[in-house]
Amino acid sequence: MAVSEPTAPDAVASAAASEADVRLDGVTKRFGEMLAVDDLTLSIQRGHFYALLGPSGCGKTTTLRMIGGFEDPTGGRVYLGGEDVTDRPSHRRDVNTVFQSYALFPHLSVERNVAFGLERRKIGRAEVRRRVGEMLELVQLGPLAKRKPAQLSGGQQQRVALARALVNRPRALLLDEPLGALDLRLRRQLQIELKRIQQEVGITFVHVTHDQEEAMTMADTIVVMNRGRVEQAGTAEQLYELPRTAFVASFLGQSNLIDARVGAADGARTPVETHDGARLQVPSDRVGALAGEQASVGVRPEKMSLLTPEGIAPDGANVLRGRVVVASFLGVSVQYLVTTAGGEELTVIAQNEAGCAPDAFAVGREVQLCWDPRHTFVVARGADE
Amino acid sequence: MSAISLRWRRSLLPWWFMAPALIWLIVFFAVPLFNQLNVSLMSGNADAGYHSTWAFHTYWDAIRTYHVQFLRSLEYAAIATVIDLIIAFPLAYFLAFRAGRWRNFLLLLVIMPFFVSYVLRTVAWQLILNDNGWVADRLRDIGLVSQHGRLLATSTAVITGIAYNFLPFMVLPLYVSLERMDRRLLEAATDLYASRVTAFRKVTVPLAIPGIFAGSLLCFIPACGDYVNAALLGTSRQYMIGNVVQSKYLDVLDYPTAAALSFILMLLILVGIALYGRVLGSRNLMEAAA
Amino acid sequence: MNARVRTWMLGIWSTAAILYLFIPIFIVVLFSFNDNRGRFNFTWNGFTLRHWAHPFRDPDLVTALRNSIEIGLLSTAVAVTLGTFLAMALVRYRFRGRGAIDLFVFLPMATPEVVMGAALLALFLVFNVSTGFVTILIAHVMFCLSYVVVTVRARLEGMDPHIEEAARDLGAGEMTTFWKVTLPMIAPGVAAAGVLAFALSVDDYVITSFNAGQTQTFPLFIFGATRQGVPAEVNVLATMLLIAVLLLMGLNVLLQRRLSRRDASGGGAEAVEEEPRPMVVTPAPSAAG
Amino acid sequence: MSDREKIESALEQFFADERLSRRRFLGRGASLGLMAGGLATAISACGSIEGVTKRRLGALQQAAAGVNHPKVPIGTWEFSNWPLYIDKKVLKTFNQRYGGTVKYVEDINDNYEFFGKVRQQLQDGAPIGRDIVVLTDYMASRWVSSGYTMPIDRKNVPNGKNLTATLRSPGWDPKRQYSLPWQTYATGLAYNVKLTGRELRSIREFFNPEWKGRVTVLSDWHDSAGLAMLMRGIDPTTATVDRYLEAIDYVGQQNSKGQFRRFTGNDYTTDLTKGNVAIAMAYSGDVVQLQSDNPNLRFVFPEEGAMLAIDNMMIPEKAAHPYAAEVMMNFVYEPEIAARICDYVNYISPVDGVREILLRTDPGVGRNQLIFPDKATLERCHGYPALSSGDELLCNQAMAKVTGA
Repeated sequence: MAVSEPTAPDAVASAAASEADVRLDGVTKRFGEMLAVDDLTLSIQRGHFYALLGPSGCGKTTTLRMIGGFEDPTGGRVYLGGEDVTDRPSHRRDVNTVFQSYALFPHLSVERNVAFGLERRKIGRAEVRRRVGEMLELVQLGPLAKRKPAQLSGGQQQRVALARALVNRPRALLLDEPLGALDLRLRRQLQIELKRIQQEVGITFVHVTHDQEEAMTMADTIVVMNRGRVEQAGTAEQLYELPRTAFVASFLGQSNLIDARVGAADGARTPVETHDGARLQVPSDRVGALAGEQASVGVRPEKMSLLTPEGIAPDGANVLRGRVVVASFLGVSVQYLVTTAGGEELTVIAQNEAGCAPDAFAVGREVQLCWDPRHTFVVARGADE
Repeated sequence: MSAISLRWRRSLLPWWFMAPALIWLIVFFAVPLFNQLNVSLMSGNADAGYHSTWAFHTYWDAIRTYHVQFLRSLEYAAIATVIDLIIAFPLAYFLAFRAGRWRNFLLLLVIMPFFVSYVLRTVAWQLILNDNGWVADRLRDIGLVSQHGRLLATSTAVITGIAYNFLPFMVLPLYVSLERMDRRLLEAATDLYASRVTAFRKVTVPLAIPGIFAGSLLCFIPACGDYVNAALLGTSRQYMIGNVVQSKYLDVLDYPTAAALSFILMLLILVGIALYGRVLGSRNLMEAAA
Repeated sequence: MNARVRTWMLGIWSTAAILYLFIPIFIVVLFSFNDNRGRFNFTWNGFTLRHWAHPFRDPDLVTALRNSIEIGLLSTAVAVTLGTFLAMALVRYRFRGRGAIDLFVFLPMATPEVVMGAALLALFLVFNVSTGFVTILIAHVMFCLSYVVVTVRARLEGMDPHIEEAARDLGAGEMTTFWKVTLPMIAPGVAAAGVLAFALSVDDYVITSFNAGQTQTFPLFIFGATRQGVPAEVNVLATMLLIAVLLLMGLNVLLQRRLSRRDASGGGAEAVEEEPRPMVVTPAPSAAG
Repeated sequence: MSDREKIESALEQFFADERLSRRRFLGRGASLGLMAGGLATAISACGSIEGVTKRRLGALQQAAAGVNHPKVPIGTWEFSNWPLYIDKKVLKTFNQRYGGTVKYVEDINDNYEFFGKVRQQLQDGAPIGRDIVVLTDYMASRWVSSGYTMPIDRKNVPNGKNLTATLRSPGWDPKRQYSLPWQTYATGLAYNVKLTGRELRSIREFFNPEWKGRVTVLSDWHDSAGLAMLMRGIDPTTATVDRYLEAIDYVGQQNSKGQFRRFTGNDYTTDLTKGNVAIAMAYSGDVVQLQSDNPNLRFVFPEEGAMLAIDNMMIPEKAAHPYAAEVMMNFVYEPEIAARICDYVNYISPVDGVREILLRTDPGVGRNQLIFPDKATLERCHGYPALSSGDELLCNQAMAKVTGA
């Protein structure tokens, strides 16, 4: 894993240091009383696409702004390419930002917006023109070079902002929700385009977003942040299949969480007893420090299947009993809301195999829920939300 | 270079920006004004000189003697401000959204009166409002002025003059705040306006509140201290606190009272601004003002 | 239809408002053509161009006008420079004492002029500064500053702070950012502040009268002349001043238009022209950090 | 009046030891300047008040007796006057005839404001940079009695003999050793005969209920209270402050009855010309001009008498070019020159012989009764009083109360 964990920062961080393009070391930011970023350690590998994902106010934008040099950390250090840049102002850091509002210079043409950074670096005029031209081609804005930003559509503005940043060949490109202002269709399109460009230029991208789908579409590594801390970092797959916290479990996709007590490991499986007495199994390697603790067990809705009360669950499967409250036909799938004996409402998504919601699972029916223990995860209880 | 020193340097940055203007204001405004504060606490008379005696009673006396003029100043300034707001809002709206390429030119026209000295302007008003003039006659015709009534040398004339003098101060900030408003939002608001007046009230006006606030202040504050209009378009029954200060300073040489009156006026204005700001719901006064 | 009527009403109202502003100006201009018989010039006695034949006949009147214009231009330049930087600091930075400075900058507007003028004179006398051109200049900068700050501020606050960050992000230092980005963007606000400051300076009587020494300005001259009856030449000069300002403004507009056209056609010049704001609806900041 | 008692006792104490007091006064003056916002506080102690003035007047006269300003080249020197108060060609003539350059500055807009501007220098005994200033009686007397002016070497002003007889001996400068009149103008009764329907003659008309609300009076009490006193047969030139205060009080009573439309400065002219008022307390020189706009206007020197305001030329203390100033004074007292000035200004010239010249060169002006009132009329004109600065202030205060400021 390329991203260090809050639990064991030093080991991972130092291991990754040689590779890290951007590194934050114990960075904290306070705004008055408010703690925006709390002792954050993070290292970002060269050439990767990172997404900082989290809800509003989780500190992701602040983190980005500290990398960009727009905020001074209250504590901790920021490294770019191994160099400590904590005290270096933004214009002397070789990272560039694409702002949420694009922040294009309204008084300058597209061309001169893009040339702005190069001109600051005293690069020859011809060279500037060449690189600007290339970059405008890359973002497919060549014909609009003479226009003013106000004469462009939102998507075009976004591309200008991107070109303006990329043309400087920064060590890393920081993107602050650059797609937030666009409509859904355009957003999808630009997500793919961004990914394409990133692969083409091979620069490290750090992308801030609150949209999990966007993060999952584009990022190699997603860093989920909450309340100024990193909850978990990893690939989309890792985060989805093995959320480590209740927050990640519920922020990334849907998940069903049930309060339970974790028992003692018994080989590959560890028994878990839910608060209403049902017994479930989880893979022991996922229990970690939670052994013997009160915790929550979770399972993704599409991993569960429904059985009639009489049905026989596969051997070794986890089974819960409940009653169907809602059954919604969604086309590709049927989504059920099932109340368990313990009172939790669990969501189950079943493939639409029958062509309709089966009568056996109609509203009011008693059902069994079963799933493979491999898909069960354990997270600390009651965390957030 | 250590982190601390750099951070220190960066925190000094705004002060570097402000230093020249602040020093100017401190040396040429605050220091002299502080002297005036001292003066306001002196007692004595113009002949024997004034001596610092911490004579706070001057303030009390000034309020007791001149509360009428204080109230009148606030009243006239407030009425003029409201009139200006009513005149200026549509004008600023027009300038911001409908004036097109004429905008800058029209904005200049708004400031134009300042380029004609106030003496000439006020004499012009005396001519326009005079008892036998066209304006007064028409107003008599439609019954707004009684048959033997007059315009000049009345509160109406003074308020008209004040409203006139400070109208540009209302138009400019209103224009600025409207101009930076999102056009589409505003067009939506005007669309709704066609069907429902409340939409205008609930969308456009709230969005223009910073401008309304700034405009009102720029208009109200100097209007409170104005004396020219009352002196030239009014009678002694219209004199405002500015006239009193002027007279205390220049004719009566009663500097402590003049200074005290000024500070009371400033205090009243500041309190007024605070209340007004609260009414308009802006937490930071000056933030909203700009 | 309804919308059309509304636009009409708006236009009519605005025209009326501007006319209201121009009524006295109209009178002043009109009376520059008055064939007045006595020394007083407020009864219309027929049209004449004779006052326009020798508008500069009285050298003292001309000196006064020239002083006013010089002081106006200089104090505007200084006040706009200082005030713009002050406004920048107030808008761009959070620092201790910001609120207090905000209030402090507002105070000169709330102070009766006579107190300000006399207080300033006392200062000059104490330090043995002889009053004259320079002291008028100092006083004018002082009272124009507040107005400049308020006006420029309004413009700055309407500006996306990220734009300056973007400039810095692209390698521009504080100064470059200011010259290349901030200033062009707030130019309309700065220009408005300049015009306002100039107008205030050219029109000031009270504060000037205290700090003028032997220097005479246009308002001082006119005020003193009321004793003898303000001569029609004053109206002529005032009218000329108006025309000059209008011409300058027109020239400026033309220049800007040409610049922006050149820029649009790829000349690469930086047009300091007011731009319509980007038509982007940014959602409520979702990641405030 | 306890205020006055206080002032007087303060002054008594002050002058108990003049030598010591002088020092104390200077020290106090300086610190006052520092504190008191730089205006005219420091008429201070020297002010007043009959007894003191007389004592100082003697000293002043004595000091003036020995004055001797030797002839020197004129050089560049400075003359401060009110705007539009001279035909500028006269200055050219002066420069041509005497050499040197007169820097003629029109920087006096208001007596009080002008004094406020230069008070500190005067009080500190520093030069104010001007060689002649022109101020109205009440301010002029304050300057003279405060020692802010330099005696005029009358040997250099032989034309001074042309000063008209009635102006030769004001109370505050009985021998015209410190001042010479520049122009004079009378305050009297102006009315619009079309509105009054009849000719008026008396000061009483200002207070006649028939014209209620259609009268303006001057906010300067020297004029308004002065006329009120004349109406009652009191000579305003020699009247005591108490009489003035009574008269101001009377004006106030009339005002509260609504008799006056408003108190005015110079701006009564619009109201009068436009017919907003029937009667105005007005300056003679103005009405000459206003009549050409509105032929119905009349100005009379009321039968009870009129006030005569005098603008005086004076040489400020420490002036650098007193000789040049005296040459100028002599120059403008030449009837030919005075006639040119009078022809331009249309005020009442203080110089004898002007009328004769103007009858020849500009008969319209020469025959004008308002510019050249006959001898009987002039005798009805009364100068401003020579009150102490303290008394002046008391009256200012009382008048401010009446006018509502």
